[in-house]
Amino acid sequence: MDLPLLTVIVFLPLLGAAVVALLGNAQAAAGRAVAATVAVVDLALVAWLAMRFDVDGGMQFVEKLTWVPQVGITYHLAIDGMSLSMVALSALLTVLAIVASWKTEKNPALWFSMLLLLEVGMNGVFVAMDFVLFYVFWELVLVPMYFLIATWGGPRRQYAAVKFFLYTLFGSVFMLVGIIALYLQTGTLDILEMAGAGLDPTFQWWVFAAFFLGFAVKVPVFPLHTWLPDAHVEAPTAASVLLAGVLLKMGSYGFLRISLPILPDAAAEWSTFIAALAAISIVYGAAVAFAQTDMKKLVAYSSVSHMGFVMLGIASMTPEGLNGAVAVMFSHGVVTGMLFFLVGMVYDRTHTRMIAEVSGLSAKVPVAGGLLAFASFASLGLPGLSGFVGEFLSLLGAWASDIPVGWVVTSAVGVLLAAAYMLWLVQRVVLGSPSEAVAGITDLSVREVAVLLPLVALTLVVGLYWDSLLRFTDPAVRSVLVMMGGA
Amino acid sequence: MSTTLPAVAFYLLAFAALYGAISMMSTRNVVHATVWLLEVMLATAGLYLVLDAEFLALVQVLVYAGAVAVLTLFTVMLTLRRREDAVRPFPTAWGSLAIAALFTGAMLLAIRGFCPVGVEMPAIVPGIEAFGRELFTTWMVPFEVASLVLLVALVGAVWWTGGDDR
Amino acid sequence: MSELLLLTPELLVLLGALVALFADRITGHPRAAAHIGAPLAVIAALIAALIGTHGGVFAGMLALDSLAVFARVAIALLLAFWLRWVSGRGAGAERSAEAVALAMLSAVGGMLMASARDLIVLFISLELSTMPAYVLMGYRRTDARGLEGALKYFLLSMLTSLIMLYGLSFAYGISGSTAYADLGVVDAGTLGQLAIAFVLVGLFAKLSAAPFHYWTPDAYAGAPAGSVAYVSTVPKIAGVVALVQLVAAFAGNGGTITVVLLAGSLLSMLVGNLAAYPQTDIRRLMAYSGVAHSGYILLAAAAGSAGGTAAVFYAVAYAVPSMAIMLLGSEEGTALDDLAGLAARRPAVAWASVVWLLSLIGIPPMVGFFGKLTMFTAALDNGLLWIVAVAVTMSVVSAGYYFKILRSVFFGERLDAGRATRSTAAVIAYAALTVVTLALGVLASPVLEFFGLRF
Amino acid sequence: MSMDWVVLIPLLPALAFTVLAPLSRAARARLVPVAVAAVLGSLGLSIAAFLAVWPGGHDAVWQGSFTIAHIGDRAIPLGLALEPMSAIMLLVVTVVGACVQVYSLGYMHREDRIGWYYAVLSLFTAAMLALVLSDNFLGLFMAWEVMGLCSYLLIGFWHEQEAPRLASIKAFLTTKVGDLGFMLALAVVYAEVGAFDFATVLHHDWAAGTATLVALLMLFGAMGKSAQFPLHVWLPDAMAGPTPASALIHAATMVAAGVFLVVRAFPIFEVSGIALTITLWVGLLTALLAGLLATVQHDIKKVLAYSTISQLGFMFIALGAGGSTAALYHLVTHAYFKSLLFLGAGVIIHAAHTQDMREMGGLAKKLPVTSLAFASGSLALAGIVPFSGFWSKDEILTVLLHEHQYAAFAIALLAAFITAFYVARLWFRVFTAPTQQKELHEGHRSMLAPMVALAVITAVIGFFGPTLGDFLGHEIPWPALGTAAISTVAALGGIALGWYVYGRRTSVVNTQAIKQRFPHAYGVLANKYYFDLTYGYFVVGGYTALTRALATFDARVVDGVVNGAAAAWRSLSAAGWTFDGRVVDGAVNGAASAVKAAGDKVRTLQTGSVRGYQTLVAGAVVLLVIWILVKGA
Amino acid sequence: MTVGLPHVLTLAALLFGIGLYGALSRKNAVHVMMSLELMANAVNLNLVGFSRFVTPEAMTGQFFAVFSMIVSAAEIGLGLALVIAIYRRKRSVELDAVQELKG
Repeated sequence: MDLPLLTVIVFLPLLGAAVVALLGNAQAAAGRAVAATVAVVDLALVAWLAMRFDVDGGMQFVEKLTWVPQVGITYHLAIDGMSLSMVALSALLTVLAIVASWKTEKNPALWFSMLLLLEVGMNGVFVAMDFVLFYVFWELVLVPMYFLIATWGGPRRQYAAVKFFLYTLFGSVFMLVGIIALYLQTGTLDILEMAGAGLDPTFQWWVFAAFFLGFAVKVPVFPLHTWLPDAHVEAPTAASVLLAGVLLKMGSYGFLRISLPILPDAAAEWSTFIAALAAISIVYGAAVAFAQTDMKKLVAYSSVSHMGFVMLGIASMTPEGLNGAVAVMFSHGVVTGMLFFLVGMVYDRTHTRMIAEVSGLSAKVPVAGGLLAFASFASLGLPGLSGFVGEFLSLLGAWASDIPVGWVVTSAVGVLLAAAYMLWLVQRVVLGSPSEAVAGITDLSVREVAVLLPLVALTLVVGLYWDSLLRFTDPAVRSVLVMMGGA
Repeated sequence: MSTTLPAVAFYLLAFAALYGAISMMSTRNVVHATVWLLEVMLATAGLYLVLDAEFLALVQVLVYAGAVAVLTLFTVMLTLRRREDAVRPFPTAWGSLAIAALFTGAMLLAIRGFCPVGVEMPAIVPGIEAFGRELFTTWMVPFEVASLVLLVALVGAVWWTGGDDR
Repeated sequence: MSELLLLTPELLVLLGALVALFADRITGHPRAAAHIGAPLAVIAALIAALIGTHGGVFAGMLALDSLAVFARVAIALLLAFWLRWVSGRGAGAERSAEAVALAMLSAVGGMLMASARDLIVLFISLELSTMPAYVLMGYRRTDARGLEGALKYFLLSMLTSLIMLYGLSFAYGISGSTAYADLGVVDAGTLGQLAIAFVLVGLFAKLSAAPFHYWTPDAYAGAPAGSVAYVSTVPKIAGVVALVQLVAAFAGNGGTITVVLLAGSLLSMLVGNLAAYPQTDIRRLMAYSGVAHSGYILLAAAAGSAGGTAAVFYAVAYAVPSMAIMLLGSEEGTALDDLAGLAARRPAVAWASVVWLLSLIGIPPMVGFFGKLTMFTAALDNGLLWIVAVAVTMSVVSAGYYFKILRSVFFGERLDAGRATRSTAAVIAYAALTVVTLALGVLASPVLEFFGLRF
Repeated sequence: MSMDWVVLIPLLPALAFTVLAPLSRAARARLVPVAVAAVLGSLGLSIAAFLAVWPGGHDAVWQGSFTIAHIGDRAIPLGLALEPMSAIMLLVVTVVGACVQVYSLGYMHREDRIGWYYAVLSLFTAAMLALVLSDNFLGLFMAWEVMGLCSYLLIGFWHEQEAPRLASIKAFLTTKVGDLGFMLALAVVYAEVGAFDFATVLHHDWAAGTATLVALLMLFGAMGKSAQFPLHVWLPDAMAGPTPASALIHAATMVAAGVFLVVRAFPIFEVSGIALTITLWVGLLTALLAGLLATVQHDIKKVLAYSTISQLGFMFIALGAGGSTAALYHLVTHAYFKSLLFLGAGVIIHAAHTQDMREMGGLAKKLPVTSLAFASGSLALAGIVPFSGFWSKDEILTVLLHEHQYAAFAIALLAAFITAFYVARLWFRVFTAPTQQKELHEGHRSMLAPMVALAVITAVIGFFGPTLGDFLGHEIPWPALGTAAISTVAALGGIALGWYVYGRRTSVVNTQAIKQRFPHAYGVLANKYYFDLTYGYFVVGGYTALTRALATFDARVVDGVVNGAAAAWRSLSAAGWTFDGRVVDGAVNGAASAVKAAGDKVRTLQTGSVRGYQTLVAGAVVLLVIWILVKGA
Repeated sequence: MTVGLPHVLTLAALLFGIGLYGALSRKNAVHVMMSLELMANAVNLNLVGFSRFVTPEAMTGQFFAVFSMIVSAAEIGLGLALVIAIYRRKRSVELDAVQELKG
């Protein structure tokens, strides 16, 4: 490996962030350009990596250096299909977020540098193969997100931002305890070395509990989800997109990368519990989403519901289930990103997110309305669009696994409920005759369409040809299962 | 040479010290209290002699009886606005008394458990000159540091008692 | 007298202190003392680093083990930063010569205390490092509140140090020696355990660990923030080293020590973090946060030798950012609202403060995280699971009140223009402290390597 | 020669959709011909395909598949296969589809969103064709769902109005309920077999229990799609959509998909007897009740809708009785004549500007072509020789007899009788009843042509039953004279009664009159048609009461359950929302405020009094001392 | 009758206790300091006693006592200066008078 590609991909945005920050608001335009360039280059690098990626090659582009040998911390980056799909997602969404927020007036230098800083953390989490490094990136994400929400957020931004920070911190400190416990038990901090270490089940159970707190808050799983709606509603559009699109995935990724391979026995013990929580999250999220009067809140709660399918797939611990989980993670990133963008774009025009005040989009602004409808159908899991792939596979896996049928059926009902709240939204917002809030507005600009088109394309490609995604994730998933087998 | 402390002297001085301490706590007059403290100090000096620590006795008389007690007395006088301030009611603080009593009782128990009455008293100890030699060789470091402590006290005292200039 | 050369750093600082007393008068420059002292302190730090470790000297009264060296360097450097900051004070501020001299004397005491191997040296250097602190606390001699704080500090600290001294006397009596090396036997009897307990009480009070912390909030709240910046950090490092070495020396069956340490740790974490939450004055808030951090330190100290190292490292990890924050408070005003709008006025400093606060919360890659990591590792290694659980939960709580500062800095609405204090020296100090905060976290390895610290 | 061109059959309309969908409204409207061309193209190809399959048999003549996913060591292929059954279905879909699209040119030409209409229609056609060609359950399911989407879009085509909006969402969700069953069925199949293609799944040796589970789940799905009792409630409302769309989707093809699914999965049903019995009774119930309901509707489209439900019920009866071929046969014939009827209804509605039959009448003279075509359709529906419906329905009855399902036979016969009755009711009311309106115009040529075509097919297709049977590799006999006679009698009886009640010139006995006069004994007596009256009273009155009750039942209970479910769900979710805010989040914020409170508590120790502090310190020391002493002792 | 180490320690303990009582109960700052001095005195007695009985040759305790005396002398000096400074501002050395800082 001549060029440390992963390091570049992870830390290039950091450089960009520094430059943008130094340019300051005086040369905001220049900073903006720099930000966009850096993000695009980063995305290009990811694409290049994906081209050179060998789907059956397992962990690749490995970079391993000693960092703090005194406590066995290494600088260990590597990437497999699972990570790649997530890194691609974060790189893409960052580009789109920057383009979408092109016209930010309030303190643009800070805004764009924070977005790039966020990308550092997001990319890093998915390629870090050393526990401490993982934790570093994990926490690194909190800071820019805090500022994104607290500076550009809605009226209750302070509350939401701090709540988000503390909530996640609460989870992650217990994760830290788990990490330390593992370190003391195995003498290594290397995630890959630790996999399949065959630890004592009771010990595993406790460590799993610690990690569960950390990851479940991030996902979020039912009763730990209440930070999400606040954060989403207050956050600016781009932040919401990245929050839902990537940050939530960090939790489920943690389960896939750490909890399952390293703590297989505990995972097996916990699976029913997780499945139960997943089913509850699905139905509960859908139920609460249905009651929302604020589009953004609705989408936020739909995230709770969708991430439930991720957890269901994970709990199944079958190839189908895990692939399904990753697929939902990816597709939810794309589709929910689309939804948040659209809600934001509608809000920019109508200055309201109240469903009651917005209607008849398709009549007044067919492009926006149409895309919103499209995104909604993708979100409710229509076959042929990406949403269906993951949810379907998760259900297949769940049924094939020894998860109690009741929970599987409950989850399946979630599909119906998703259709309910999504159509109910389309019904009120897209269809019908224009409300006065909608009366005067213009349709999407070219820039905005350009933001949405890649997502639309991804939704279709993944939905129509599952392997376009699964060919990357499946080998990774299989290796996870092998590790769980203790081999 | 005796295998034990001179009992009579010890008990007399001990009685003196305790009596002084108690009266210091029970007197109604701050100035008197200071005098009682001085008395305790002197009794202790005597005890040092009984314990064959002549140098210590000397230091005790010089430093405490001399410096400290006088300084304290001086301060008391300085901070009394009226003669009557010297005389003030001293209600016994039962809470403090209880705590102190508990503490002392516990300590006495522990001491009782620590060493039996009547240990053989070791042979006579080296005299002042040996003490001096040691002080300036073995204990040089703490000695120097001690002088620094005094320096600090000096600087601090000067600063606090100094004028309000900026 | 080659042994005396080993004390060059102390002597340099001492020299600085003596010079400081007269520097202003001679040069006529109001900040001459600080200007002279800062470079001296830096040189002292360098020399201390170069000297490195060394066996027992002065009849085994001192010994320079890796912890001592680390502490010496840290103390000297922090002193230097502080002096640098002082040298930038406007002419309007109070006279600083005495403050500088006292601080440097206290530093000398701290450095000696870190390397002490004899109870007598320990006791006296402890006093040397503490007594200047009284004066610094009450340095505004016209300000009744400051003096009140100083008095409280003085009386409580004297009470506790007498109890400690009482304990030391028994320790000596039982072991028949004042050398650390001979203290192993003390832990045997009840009286010995009492002695140990008393010694710990004294040290707890120095570290302002609960339940002997009562002086801290009042003293800090009354004192000038600049003094707090020094007093709340530098003496603490020395105190921790002394604590760690004493614990190691006393560790017979260890039962009593561990229990006392853990009890203090638990109380401190709870009291500190909970009481800091409602505070609105930064000095008071940081006072309580100091109590909380002492709690973490005690937790580490209770966790064997690895824990000892972790404790010292953590003490430094705590000292660096909190000194920075107090200095900032002294510049900008100590009420939370005084910091409002700092991000607009001085963005660079504002972002530096983010680094400091995150480090105190324990967010990577700042040094605070590394400190917590090593500390929790040691603690868990000794099976202290539940108290670690409390510790991490409390660190989340702590984030709550640190964010109050952050929030005021970035999102507070400033009513007046804010104090127009812009001193480059201060900026340099902030920069230095920020760099250390980051570097110790990211580049911990070479540092540990250099000082030979093992976890 | 390679037959990969079969792929084009579903692909052409799909392409038409992809061309139209992204365009602006105006551009779409201009490109409508593309859609028509596409469907005609696939019609041509379908004919070619049919000929290629000829003379039929069991096995596929062409098969093609691509692997959509690799999971673990399994590959999930999606494939198309051309074999007799799909060939037949291809013809049905493309023919009806083509007719409808041509017809729509005239019917929808005033709509400014006609382009969108055609786009969705094309997408639907593509999906339906993919469904019939699919050689595996997964592909079938995906096409199935896409059709659901199209149905949703077309029902809600006029979304500016409230009714279509609600109808569309209701349709989507109600069918989705069924789809859940289908989806779970897939999960079970996958868990059991590990594959989705028919070959593997159907030849897998099923345990009776699993088979029953799968079969019932699939049946549930089919009931949703084919609007079987009690999931039928969406179909009548779905009539809010454009009539040609109803003809294609809600009469001919999509609603038949459920039946098609069961036919595909029939081997599994056969393994589990229970599933078959349940299917049978679902069919019977639906056929009977829906038929009765059709007799009290005044909206012409609603009558046809209920009749569709009822006819689908017949198909389920056939399936339940084990006659999958009969079911398919009826599916085919019904597709043609029912779409014909809908298209006719469309013309009528256009002409009469109303859907209420009570405002129509005497259209026979005004709309000659339509009335003829409609007649052929009606006769087919009523089951009169030689029109197609007769043969297929007769086939079903034969199967029932053959299987000794006499009760079922009786009910089916009754249903047939009722069918004939409401057909007659419809016909007489619309075409021969006294004229109500003056200015009426026959439909445009582009609308009539397709109807004529369908009418012809309806008229003649019946004679090809046995051929069809051979083609499918099963045997469809000419109807036995007995059953034929019985069914014909039933049908004629129904028509006769219909004529008696609605058809006679001096139509005194109509439900309206009964209802009004019944309380007034005098009037009753005064009426000279005493017989008629009492007859009318007993028969018609009882009958009206029954149907009314049924109607109420359907509207209040069955439909009420659906709408009630929606309402309940709304309130439930609202409750959940409050719960989320109050309890779940409350716990979190509670923790925060608890910390604050604790903080203030702790602060109270900080009294500021030195002596207080000293006492606390000393107290702590004393406790420590005492603890150590106690521990030491 | 033998008088030995225990007697000395007991005496010291008693003096220490009395001093503690004073330190806790007195309202006058100077008085409190005097009590603290008493405690210091007791500790010194302890040290000298130990020195006499445990390490008569090394006299370690005596040295310890010397340093402790120096220290407490310094402390008392500093303390009294502080008291005077406070007296200047508040015209009182009553501890209950200095109670502004709390919470």
